[in-house]
Amino acid sequence: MTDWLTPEEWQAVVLSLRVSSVAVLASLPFGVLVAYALARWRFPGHGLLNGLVHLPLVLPPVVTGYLLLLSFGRRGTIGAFLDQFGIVFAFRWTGAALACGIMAFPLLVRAIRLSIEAVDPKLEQAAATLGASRLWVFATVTLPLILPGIFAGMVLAFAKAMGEFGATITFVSNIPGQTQTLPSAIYAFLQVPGGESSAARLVLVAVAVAMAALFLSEWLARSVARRISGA
Amino acid sequence: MTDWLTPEEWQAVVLSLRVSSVAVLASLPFGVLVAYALARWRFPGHGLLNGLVHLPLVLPPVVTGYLLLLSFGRRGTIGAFLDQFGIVFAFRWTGAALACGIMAFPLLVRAIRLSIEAVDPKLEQAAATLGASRLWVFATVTLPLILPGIFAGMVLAFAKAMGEFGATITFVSNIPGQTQTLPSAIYAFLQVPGGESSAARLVLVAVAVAMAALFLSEWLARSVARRISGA
Amino acid sequence: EEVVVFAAASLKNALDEIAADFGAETGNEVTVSYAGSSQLAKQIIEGAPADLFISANVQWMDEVAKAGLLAGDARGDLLGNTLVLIAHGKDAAAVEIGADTDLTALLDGGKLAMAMVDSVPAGQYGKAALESLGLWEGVQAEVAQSDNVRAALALVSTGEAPYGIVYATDAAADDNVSVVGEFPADSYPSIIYPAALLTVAADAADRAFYDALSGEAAKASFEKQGFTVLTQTQ
Amino acid sequence: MLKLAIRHEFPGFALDAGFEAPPGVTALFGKSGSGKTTIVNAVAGLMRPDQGRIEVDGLILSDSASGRFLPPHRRGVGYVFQEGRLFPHLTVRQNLLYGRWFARMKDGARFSRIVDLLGIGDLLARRPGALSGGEKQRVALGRAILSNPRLLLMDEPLAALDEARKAEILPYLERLRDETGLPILYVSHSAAEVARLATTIVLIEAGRVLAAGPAATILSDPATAPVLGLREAGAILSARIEAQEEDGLTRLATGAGPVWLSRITAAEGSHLRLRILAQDVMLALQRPSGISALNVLPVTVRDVTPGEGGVLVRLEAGDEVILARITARSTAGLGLAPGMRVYAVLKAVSVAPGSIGTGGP
Amino acid sequence: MLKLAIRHEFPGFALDAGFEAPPGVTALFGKSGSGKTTIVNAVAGLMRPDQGRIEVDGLILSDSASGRFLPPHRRGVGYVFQEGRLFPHLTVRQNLLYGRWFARMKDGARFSRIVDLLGIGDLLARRPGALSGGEKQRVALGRAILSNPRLLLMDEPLAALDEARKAEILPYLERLRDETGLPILYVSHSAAEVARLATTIVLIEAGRVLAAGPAATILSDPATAPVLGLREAGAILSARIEAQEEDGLTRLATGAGPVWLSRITAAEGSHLRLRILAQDVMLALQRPSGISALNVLPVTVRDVTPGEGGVLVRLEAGDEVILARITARSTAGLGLAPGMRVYAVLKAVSVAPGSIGTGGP
Ligand SMILES: Nc1ncnc2c1ncn2[C@@H]1O[C@H](COP(=O)(O)OP(=O)(O)OP(=O)(O)O)[C@@H](O)[C@H]1O
Ligand SMILES: Nc1ncnc2c1ncn2[C@@H]1O[C@H](COP(=O)(O)OP(=O)(O)OP(=O)(O)O)[C@@H](O)[C@H]1O
Ligand SMILES: [Mg+2]
Ligand SMILES: [Mg+2]
Repeated sequence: MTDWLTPEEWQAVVLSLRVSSVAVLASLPFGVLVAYALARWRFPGHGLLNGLVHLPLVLPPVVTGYLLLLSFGRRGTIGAFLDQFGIVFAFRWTGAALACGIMAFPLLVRAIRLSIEAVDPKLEQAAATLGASRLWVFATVTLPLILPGIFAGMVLAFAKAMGEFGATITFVSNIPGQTQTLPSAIYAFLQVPGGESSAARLVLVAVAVAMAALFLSEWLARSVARRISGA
Repeated sequence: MTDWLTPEEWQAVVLSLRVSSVAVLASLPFGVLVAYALARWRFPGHGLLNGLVHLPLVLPPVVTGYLLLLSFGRRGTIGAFLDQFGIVFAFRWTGAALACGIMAFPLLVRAIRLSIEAVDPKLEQAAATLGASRLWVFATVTLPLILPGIFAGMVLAFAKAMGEFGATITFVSNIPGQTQTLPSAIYAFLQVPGGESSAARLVLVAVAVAMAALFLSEWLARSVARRISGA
Repeated sequence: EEVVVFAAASLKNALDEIAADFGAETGNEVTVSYAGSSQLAKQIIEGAPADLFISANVQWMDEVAKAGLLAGDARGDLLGNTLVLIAHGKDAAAVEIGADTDLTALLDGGKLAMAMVDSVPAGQYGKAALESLGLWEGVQAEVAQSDNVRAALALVSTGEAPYGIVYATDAAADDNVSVVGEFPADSYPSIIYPAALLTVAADAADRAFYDALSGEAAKASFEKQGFTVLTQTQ
Repeated sequence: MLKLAIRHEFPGFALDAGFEAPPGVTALFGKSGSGKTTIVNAVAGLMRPDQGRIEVDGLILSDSASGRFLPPHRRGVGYVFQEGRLFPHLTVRQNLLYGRWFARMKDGARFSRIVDLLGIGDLLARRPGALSGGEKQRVALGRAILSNPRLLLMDEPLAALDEARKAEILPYLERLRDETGLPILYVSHSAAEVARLATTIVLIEAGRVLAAGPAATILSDPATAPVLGLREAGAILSARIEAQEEDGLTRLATGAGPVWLSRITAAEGSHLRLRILAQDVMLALQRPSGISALNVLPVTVRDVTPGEGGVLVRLEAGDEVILARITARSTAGLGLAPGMRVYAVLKAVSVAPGSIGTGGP
Repeated sequence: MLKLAIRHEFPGFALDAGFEAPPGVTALFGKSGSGKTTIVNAVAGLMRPDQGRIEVDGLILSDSASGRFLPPHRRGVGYVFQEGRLFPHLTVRQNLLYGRWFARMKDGARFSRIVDLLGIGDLLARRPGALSGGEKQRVALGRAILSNPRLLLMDEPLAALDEARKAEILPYLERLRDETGLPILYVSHSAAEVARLATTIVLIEAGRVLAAGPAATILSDPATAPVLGLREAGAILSARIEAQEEDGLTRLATGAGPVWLSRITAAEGSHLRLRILAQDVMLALQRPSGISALNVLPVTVRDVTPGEGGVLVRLEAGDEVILARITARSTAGLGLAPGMRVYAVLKAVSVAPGSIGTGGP
């Protein structure tokens, strides 16, 4: 394997894995919160929040990347603010993770939201009568029941993050070892005549990683579902 | 509005709408079928099908586009075959729809699949005891119950299709009036000095269209959900 | 008659103008599909219905030629471009570009924005220039590579990167950047936009447009965007 | 005629049951967790038993030997589930009519009759989500009946209903049984319901058939009485209404002699099944007088079976058998022994409407 | 002490109910769809009534006037739902212990006692999905009881259970009522269950309270008898076990004189509530002899209430009241009139275990 990929490509693989995992894990709590809010609460900004969440899906990735640059870049309003606390996204792998996280967010939220909507509120009521506060009800009833949806959302988001390219490269560009993810490396190969076979190699790696994640999530979801169905 | 957009841009808007709608509507039956198969059937190729469905998510869009070009292009194996029957995707708006449909397919399938998994098989059994065959059970029980999930999948897919760019431009190029969708037009503007404001205008149009679709789907899903909850 | 042109995306402003003029003059309709040169070349090879191809570099035109898709006689180097060093801000101090320019000190911990140095033409040219000046080794680690030259420009324009290397054509139009130096013409291979008629081009209108590209009106349009118009096409 | 012989293993529970159910109502009676629902599911085709064969009127529904397994939708069973299972997206009316789309024969007139009977006329336009427990159960009942099945499966269909509603529905089920000849497999915990409706009773315990046979036999058998519950032990008499008398009583002719009961709303001449609970029967050595009980039947003691909770005395009354449950002290006090001639005393109000069924055994 | 007065409108159904429930079991009794579950939901806080006030032992649970509404998890109610609502992802054991996490006091010893009582020891490691109907209901019952609530709400908790299991659980509920003083709101369609458990009975009809009061009063009131079902009309006697006699009988001292019943498993000296169903009581002008019935009580006729299905005769027996239901013909035949001295005859086996409750009213 190490022979098959150059050290730089190998670096890109590792970085992509890191970026995608961090993107998914870091956005998960927000994803669950937003999904819960959208599924269960009615509040004035409901439609707006919903629209915002879907935005990265509609916008061409370049535009999302550019908007990220404007807001989270060093000179961007949010970026400058976070800079004070030593949080920097620009040209860091963290920025790649941010871009991937945002691009994957609609997928994460929608999967979780669908699962939440499928949970019978009567079970949550039953938990409440047994003394569980809203938070406890969520932790002990809702959350375990939506695990399959969470896994589904995570794998969608992970796959999306593994493939995300436009927003990432626009936001944090492509610095080998720091922000060069698999898709940028693949893109680079496709830009030169005869680069197809090298690109194909990297594509295979990306696909293999994503499929492994997919099978893991299917397996987890199925084992949870089996438990719930009571067999 | 017609003043605000040039005729060519206006064309791109209309084309994008057409491409996205066709992509969503044409892929819907397949989406439902595949989602049902993945949710309810156990068969040898289950994992493979599942992986295949997720592929467009993992692959950088350019790669998907290139693969489409290789297979559905005029010289591609499938393309050449379909050409005999007068079905041509290459460099037509239908090709853009194909690309968008494929890119959006994982989102469509996952949303529908999650909904199907949430349907209580006991209700389907009840329908069977009343004489409904599998197909009838699906049409009269499963399908109405998963409508919210179908709407969710459709809006995700539509939003994705409205924003899809990499695969489309790689597969069918960016020919005004034929294959130039909104995102491709936005891309072209961003490639030259001074194109930003035009790009921004088009981005707003894309966002507005997608948001309208989003609100429509939310409204539909909610009215279905309200009916089901029995109030 | 319809003329379908596949052109590198960076030509949009100039070509749109030329196409409109041509259409008004001859009544023929010119449709231009703008995308990356690599995408367009691959599409042509896969049978795209393009009559003309204008590439942003020679390599991809060569690929099309190799596939035997050029109408034998009509290929020429249409345009040239130059590489410049840009800096964030309207009135950045000029930089003398030569073998002893201390880029690292200039960057002061910031990044040098370029297009992808191994695959995207503007990046390839930039890397060649830096190499021939002996600056590449020192600055290599500080280079932020974008997928296209416009994205590199955006990094400098937003101030994310203090300096960048882009085409003169791109630098000219952006108010937030200033051109602080030009790379010596001999430090990088000449930047060439070749144009060619393709085999599928059948009708007279296609050739007429091909010819018009090297006409006076076109020349003005190209130069307005900062391109150098090269020796005439045959 | 339903013939069934199946085996199935769940982890921790083994079912091994076989019985034949002649036309009429076959009641499955047994403790919670004894396997009743599992049997019904097997008949409906919702569960494929590991082994065995199920046959209805010669049609093989499932046979592990030949591998035949008719899918549920081709079995034509109407199933009233233990837990409702109404379609949440359809209105009550649509739920009720669901089976009609697929029914072998449509029968429009019945719809409004059944809706009236079940008292769900006001609910037709509503969706099931917010119905009360009993309302749901009534809709489920209607849905199954309206699907025109060839076999009706009812898993505790009346458990959530009040006595008044039950009292309205039971006669309808009896008519269904008698007029249409529809075989019904009926699960219930209520011995009274079972006794009233059942033609055949199958007692299930821990997945096995403990006893099966005609209702009259099982109910009056001192051996099976403890399983059904001692309070439900009793005999079934065939009776014919002879006269509706003026002071609110009905005179019946039975094999044991004339019997007066509180008014039964049925035409003179109609045939009934009376269930006389053993605990409602008092024995006397001489014909008592000056008492409120109206029915005093001369009987002969057939046998005396002591057991827990009292002594069951089987009595011959004409050509019928009556069961009496009395205390050991009274048995001794009266010196009861087989062959002795005594009087059975029965209050006219003792026989509950729930214990009077139409049709012969 | 639960005080409740609420109004709520659903489309097509209006609830307007108020009653006070002293400690003990308060039974809500009424037809399907009369609003029982709605009331219980309001007490649990799962439904916010349009108007009204609910108070338990001085704690205001909900008050529309002040806008106060205690959320469900802070009410400390244990709710046995009409439809189970077990957590599908938790094992039976985890379901049972769920409330314990939040309980005010933990009480480890009770767990195994309740598991044994409910017969769910074998199910502890299973998940609820594939449990039988009755098994689910038993787990739900255990879950609510084990949450150590300050108020227990039970919506038809025993509907899916067989008589044998009921007979085991009812005494436990009685002990719960008597030993812990836990107030219980109990919905049931079974008048027998209600009569046995209830301290207070609230009759609901179409969203309104028809009658409410102490169980003994409501049950022996000829006016409310038709609502409860004529067959369930009867009087409640306080009794004390005097002796467990050798031949399987128990001698009880009551205000009406000594009464012998089939063996009651309780210690000598313990206090019981006996429900004597009106239909089980026979009247005689002279003390009968040579009969199997063991209990013959001298009584005085207080009043005679003719109605549908017979005549209700209220009898004074010592300082207690007994109700008898006989036919109009017998009433005339015996010439019954207030003040007349007659004999009430009661079989020892007539009083079912289900009708004997512990603890005096
Ligand atoms: N899929 C399953 N896996 C394991 N055990 C099962 C399964 N299905 C049913 N059982 C067990 O089989 C036994 C019989 O279940 P069944 O539902 O037939 O009982 P039942 O007689 O209908 O009881 P009830 O009167 O309580 O409804 C129960 O103990 C139940 O827990
Ligand atoms: N959300 C609602 N919307 C409309 N009607 C409702 C709603 N909830 C309950 N109802 C109606 O209110 C009435 C009372 O319902 P409730 O569940 O309290 O009845 P119940 O007395 O518990 O009946 P059962 O014995 O059948 O369970 C029913 O007719 C029911 O259909
Ligand atoms: Mg069952
Ligand atoms: Mg209810």
